[in-house]
Amino acid sequence: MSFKNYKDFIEEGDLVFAWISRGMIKPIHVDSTQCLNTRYGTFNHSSMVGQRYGSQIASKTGYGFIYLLHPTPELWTVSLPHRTQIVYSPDSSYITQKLNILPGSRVIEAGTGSGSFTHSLSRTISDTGKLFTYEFHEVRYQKALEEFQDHGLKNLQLTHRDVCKNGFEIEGEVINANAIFLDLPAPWSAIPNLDKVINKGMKTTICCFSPCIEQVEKTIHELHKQNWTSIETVEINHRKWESHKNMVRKLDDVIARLKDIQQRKREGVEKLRKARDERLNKRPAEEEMENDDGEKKVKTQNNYKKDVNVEKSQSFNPFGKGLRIKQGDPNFEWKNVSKDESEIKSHTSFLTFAFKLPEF
Amino acid sequence: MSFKNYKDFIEEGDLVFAWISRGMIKPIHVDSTQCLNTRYGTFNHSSMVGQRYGSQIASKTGYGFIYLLHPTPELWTVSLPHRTQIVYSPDSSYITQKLNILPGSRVIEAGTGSGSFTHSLSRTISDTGKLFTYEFHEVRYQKALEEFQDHGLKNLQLTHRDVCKNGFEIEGEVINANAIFLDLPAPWSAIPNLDKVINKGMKTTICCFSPCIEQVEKTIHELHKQNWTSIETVEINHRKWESHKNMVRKLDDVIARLKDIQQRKREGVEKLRKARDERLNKRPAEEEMENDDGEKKVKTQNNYKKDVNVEKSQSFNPFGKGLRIKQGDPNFEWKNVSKDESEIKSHTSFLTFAFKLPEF
Amino acid sequence: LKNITHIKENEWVLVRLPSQGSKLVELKKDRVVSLGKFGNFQVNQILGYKFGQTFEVMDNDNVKPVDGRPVFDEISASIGGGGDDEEEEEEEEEIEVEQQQQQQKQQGKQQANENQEIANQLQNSADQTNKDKADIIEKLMKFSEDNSNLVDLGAKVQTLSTLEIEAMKKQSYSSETGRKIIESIINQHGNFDKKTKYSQAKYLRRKREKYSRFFIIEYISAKELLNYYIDNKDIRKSLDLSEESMAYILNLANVRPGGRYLIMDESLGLLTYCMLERMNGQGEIVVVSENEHVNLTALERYSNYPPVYINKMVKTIDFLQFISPIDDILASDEACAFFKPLPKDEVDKLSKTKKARYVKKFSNYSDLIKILKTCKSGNFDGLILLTTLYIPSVLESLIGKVGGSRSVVIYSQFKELLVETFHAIANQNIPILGASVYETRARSYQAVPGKIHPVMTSRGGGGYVMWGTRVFQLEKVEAVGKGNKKKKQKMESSP
Amino acid sequence: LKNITHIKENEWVLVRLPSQGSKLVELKKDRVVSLGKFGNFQVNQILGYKFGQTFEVMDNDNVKPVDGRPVFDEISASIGGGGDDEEEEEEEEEIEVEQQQQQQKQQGKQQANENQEIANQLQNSADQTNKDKADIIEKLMKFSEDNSNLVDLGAKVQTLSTLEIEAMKKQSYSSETGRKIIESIINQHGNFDKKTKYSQAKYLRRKREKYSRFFIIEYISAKELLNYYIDNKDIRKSLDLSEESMAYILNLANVRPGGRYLIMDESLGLLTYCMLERMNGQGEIVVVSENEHVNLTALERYSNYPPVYINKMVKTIDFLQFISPIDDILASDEACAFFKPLPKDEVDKLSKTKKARYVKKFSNYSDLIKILKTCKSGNFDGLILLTTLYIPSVLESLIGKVGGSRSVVIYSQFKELLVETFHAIANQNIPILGASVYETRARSYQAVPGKIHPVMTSRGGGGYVMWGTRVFQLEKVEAVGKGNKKKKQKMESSP
Repeated sequence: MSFKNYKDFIEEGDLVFAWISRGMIKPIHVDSTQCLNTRYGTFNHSSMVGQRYGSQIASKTGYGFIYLLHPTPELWTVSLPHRTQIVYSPDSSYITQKLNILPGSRVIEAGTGSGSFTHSLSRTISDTGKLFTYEFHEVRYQKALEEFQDHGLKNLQLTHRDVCKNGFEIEGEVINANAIFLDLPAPWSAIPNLDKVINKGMKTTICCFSPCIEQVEKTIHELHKQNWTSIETVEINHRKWESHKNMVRKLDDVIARLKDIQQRKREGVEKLRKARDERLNKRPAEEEMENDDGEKKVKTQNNYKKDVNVEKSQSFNPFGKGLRIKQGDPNFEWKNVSKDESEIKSHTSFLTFAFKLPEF
Repeated sequence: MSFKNYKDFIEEGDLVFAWISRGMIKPIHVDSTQCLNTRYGTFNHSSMVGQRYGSQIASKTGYGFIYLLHPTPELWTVSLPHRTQIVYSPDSSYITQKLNILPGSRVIEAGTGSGSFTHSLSRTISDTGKLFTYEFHEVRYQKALEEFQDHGLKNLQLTHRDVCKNGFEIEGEVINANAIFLDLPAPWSAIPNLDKVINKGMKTTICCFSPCIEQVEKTIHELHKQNWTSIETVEINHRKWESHKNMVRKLDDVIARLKDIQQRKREGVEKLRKARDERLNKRPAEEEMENDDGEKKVKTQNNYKKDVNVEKSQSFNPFGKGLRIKQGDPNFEWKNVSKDESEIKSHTSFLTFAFKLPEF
Repeated sequence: LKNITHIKENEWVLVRLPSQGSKLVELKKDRVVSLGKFGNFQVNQILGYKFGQTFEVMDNDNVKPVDGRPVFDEISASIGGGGDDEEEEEEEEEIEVEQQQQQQKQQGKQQANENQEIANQLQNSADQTNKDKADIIEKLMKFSEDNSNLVDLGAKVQTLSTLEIEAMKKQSYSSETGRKIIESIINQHGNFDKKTKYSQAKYLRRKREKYSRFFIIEYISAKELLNYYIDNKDIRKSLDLSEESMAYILNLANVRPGGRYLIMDESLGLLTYCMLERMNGQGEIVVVSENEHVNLTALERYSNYPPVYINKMVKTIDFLQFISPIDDILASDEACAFFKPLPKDEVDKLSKTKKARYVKKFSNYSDLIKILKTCKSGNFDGLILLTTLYIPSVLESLIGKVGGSRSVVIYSQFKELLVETFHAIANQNIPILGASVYETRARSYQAVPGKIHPVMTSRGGGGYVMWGTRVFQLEKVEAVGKGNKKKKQKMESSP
Repeated sequence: LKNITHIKENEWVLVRLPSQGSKLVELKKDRVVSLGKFGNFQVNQILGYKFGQTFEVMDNDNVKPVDGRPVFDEISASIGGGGDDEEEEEEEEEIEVEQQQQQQKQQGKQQANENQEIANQLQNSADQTNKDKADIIEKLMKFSEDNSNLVDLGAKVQTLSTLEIEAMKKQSYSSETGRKIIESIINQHGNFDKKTKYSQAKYLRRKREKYSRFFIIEYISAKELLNYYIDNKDIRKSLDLSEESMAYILNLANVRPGGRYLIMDESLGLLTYCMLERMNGQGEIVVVSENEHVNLTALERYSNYPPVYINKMVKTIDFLQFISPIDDILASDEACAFFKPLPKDEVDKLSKTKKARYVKKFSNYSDLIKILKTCKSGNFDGLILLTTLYIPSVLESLIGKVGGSRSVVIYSQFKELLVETFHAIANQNIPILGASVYETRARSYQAVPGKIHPVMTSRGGGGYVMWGTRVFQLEKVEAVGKGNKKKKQKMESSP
């Protein structure tokens, strides 16, 4: 199926990831009777059939565009609605590496959660490996069951089970796991059940995924009690950066602009003075009055300011103040900069790793 | 004294920070009979007198240079030998801000430790404030006592005391603290002693500084028990970046270089062929032999390589391979980049903040 | 400087709300202040209490001061207290709630509109029967004891109970409304997540925070104002400056009473306010700006410092004035261009109105001359740049006015611009020693014993700080011969 | 692919030492391997055991396999076990030790030399009396029950006891040496930090790690080799690439069996090795390089993959070959320039030597043609760049060979270079969608219950990863008119 090998052209029934915008990817099954509605317009599924994966297509009206992407576990993780229990790629990739999960690995995952890590593990262990994944939450189990079938993940077995109470054994299966991932509220209560299902002929590795430090503490105690060694705890700090351009605003231009403003003001003041002198010559008494009258004075100032405003449009404007400038506008100088997200995922979970030596 | 106000010229007896190199600042007392020995040469103290603070001076031989800096709490922290208990500026500045420590503040600090934070606090609370600092470790207490006198920190009172056992009260003093900083192994055992020395007429703030999460847990419990509110725990993540230049090595040059190598090789091969043809014409039998003789063949190849090596010096070398290029050498193109330290301080302590409301 | 222990009229204060939000309010006597859904209060009733006081909103805009620690906090602490016995409980719930919240946040206005629509429907339709209520309860019941049957309905449940609460609010506006609402929530959700005690407590805390009618009055210190701006205003306007970066800047720049600082402040005056607090009325701040008028809105509007105090401590000047010879400025500046100081006897001869006018002009004129002289003489005790201008060009212009061995502290939203500045310092031989770039970020933890972890999401950004020292380089270094030139280059490149 | 459960001769293995260091060793039969101060072992005695086995060094280079978990770990765990009862103990000690260590590290060679000098003095002077020992003990006693009297003597104490230990080592080299040394340390320091149980344990663990004579044999997986290089080699040679960045790259690039990947690998082949493990013998990797010969030292030397296997999976090609038309290459390439394929009957006529020569040349020739055809046909399943070349220029040249919707993953030591790449993608219309820059760092904790905290210092660097997707942009987009052009620009700028 579509997750397993890349194909080049989209066919009816394929799972396609519609890339609508940054951070918005929508998985769809191509069904020529359907259409996809997005804020960028409507796209007929029929227009997707025969397209290359990776193609940009136009909406029915021709005004909006989306890209048609091939499913991968990583895009799947990004596209997941913010359901519970998503293990994101920075964590899942590191866990895979540290547990030395490779094609042929036999892996235990509990719980399945959103199934995001399941997809990634299924890819990495490949046809020669096997993944045993357990979920005790009925609804999540059903949802995952559907999804895995739908996505053609065949190298795994999903079990509806509370592994803390009922262990990992599966009738008619020798699990023989060499890598274990526990994403459970109380991993310490599942750890004692592992001895019956791990491969005792080789080094077995484990990772427990817990958000709170107190869980880590209990987990370490239990791992040690159960003879796991080389216990290590880490957390993954992850940041995402977007690239931007920042306008270079040099002092020379600042000073030129200030001079320009001065000049304009001086001209404005000259005008005012002339006007005043004219008035003074005509009505000296009124002028005196005006000085005692706060309100009138303000009015004069306002008039003056208005003059300046009128002239603003022709003034020296080196940085495009008040105009809408597009980042990177070639009329200005720019520096490349980067910016992290306005809201960052500052914590996912602590990862506690250990291994068990082969039997002597 | 020197820590308190900036002065412009160095005088006999002044405390001067000799900036020897990045990360190496040596505090010295100017004494014209002395000299300072560094890896950049020897500097007579007498040559420092009368210099402006901030001056670069040359060594006796004129080959090495140092800068003469004015003491500040921040430079003092940087210059401290890696003694125990240094609260570095990223932490101390944040604590000062969160505790709202300002000129006039009355502050408790326990323990004094290396005295690095003490310097910073003394500066911020200024002459109108007062700092009560406690150290239970005899040697550290003596050292700090000397240092504070030496540095002219007069707005503080250092006490040799185990505040957990014996509290904070000082005879003849109304402490009336409105900000408290506890850097103790067991802050929870000192917290109950605070009620007697805080200012009950205003909001009082506290920060407990503990490296381990379990200490944080106990501290939170005790703070809550003692009626402190708005408990918050944070840690300060700090990174330092140095600027570098990275050479721009474009593909065009790569290809031109490969072509150049090809060209030279072809010429080399041509030469070899000519040589072979000559030999073939003269000694066809020997040639056959040579082909069966691995060692001779290798020798030929070596000779050939030698030729190439000889020519290397004249070859097209767009990136200065094999040469010692200084970062920023104007013969090459560079991009500005930054790099963090090779070893980073990944943790100092957790900071737990809370406040106590004024009495009703 | 001033008494900041008690609540006084005509000052701006910060009102901390149960939602963990806050509001800036000016305490005009005899007025009534509205806190939106949390009710109103009469200003006169809170005057004279100490800052940090908690009040409860009663009927008719009356308030009652509350003893002890703030009520919002009590709840959070009660969760903390129970943390230890909850070993067996499920963690998942918590994460679900947090993620739902995140999602809701992202959906933003869209959902708010939907909620409003539903609320309108409910209010408009008179034939709203009890059948709807039954539906709600039934849905809530699905959150039964075993959360392995838990359906992802969180958002819906919240929406529905919100409607009910709105209805309750309409029913009675007694001083006990908040408390009643919360009790009602507890009763109604009695069966909800029996096993997930922690989630329950957390959920209730949120509800309680939302519907309780308590508030706290805080003094608007620079720190509080900074945080208010970060939480409530467009942070791009204060250059994305975080509290931790601000704190770091203030210490690195050695800000203290009596210091004379040259700064650029594009944080709406937040930097200047923080510095003023640390200077306690001694010393001065010269703010250079690209515009004729520096925008120090935050300071001027909310700090409660009287204008005369600010004018004494803070001098503003534009770059043209800063770089021009004094005479040029006096000849061209608006305030002085048409002003000539008169001998005393001539001043005495002026009419009353003309004299007043003269005195004012003279005051402006001498202020300007004072600022200009201050700038020209230089020897500032520190340079702090918080600007969007191209930093190397600014540095070149200002560094000469900084005293020897004083700190140079430069903030930027972007590390790249500070790296650029570093190279400019090296290439253009700007006399700044040891300039490095620092990033400092506070990471918050959920401080609930038994449930301690770093918070799941937090604000990005916060900026970068470059710190160096103004020095005087030896001129003769250049001319010591080949061997030394090498050394000299090494030294040049090391800062 | 291969049996990696048991230790076999002629393979490279990783020897993990009690010092937490490690060593790469080739297991040549009948040889003796030296582990420096930890002793020697005979290769034959460890063959056939499972990977992960702990051995203890006995007399005469003999080893004894040890049952159960590694001895080093037992110690760390024992500390953990006692963690809960230590509520009242002092934390300071620990920090002191850590900071002293740091200091020692920084003082580096200097101190090492000093120590050596002291050691020499001690060894050379025959009249070394017991008075010195008494001095030592007296100094140690200063670390008495109450650490409020603790003098900052840590480094000195360590120095002195090291000398004693050296002496003990000289005395006996029995299999029990390590154990005896440690016991002796315990006895001697019996009075040392009575109250600081934790520090004591930590100190002893260090000593025990240092003097115990155990080791573990591990299979050199790509992961282990990467970490070995990070810990022991000049990380600049592998572009500062951390384990977490590598892991992230492998997943983002969707590396799996059967995939065809186009890469640049300037990590000495560490990337290629990691990829080969994930591909399990299916698929291919084309490595493009700026040089005629790609440096894959780490892979070729230590991976235990036979050359024939590597050659089957990994094709190398230089940029000139990559961009030139096939005929040009065949005409110019060293391997083919003078080679013309012959009809079969002509080949048969060749003499034995000439025929062998012909067959070899033909094999090179057809290999090259195969690689060239592979490259020309393109449609690779992923592009991974780990290069110091200017990335935009490389991208422009390679992107056309990447299949639609495949991942493009670019690593750089410097974020600035990836930001530059982003802008090049936008400006030069390189067909890559949604390129963002990511930083991922693993932060280690001291995993000792009761004493949990992030480690105080850790390695900086580790690099940045850019991830995007190769797409096909609509050509006609440009020509839809003004209103649409605006939209189009928006879309262009959004990736």
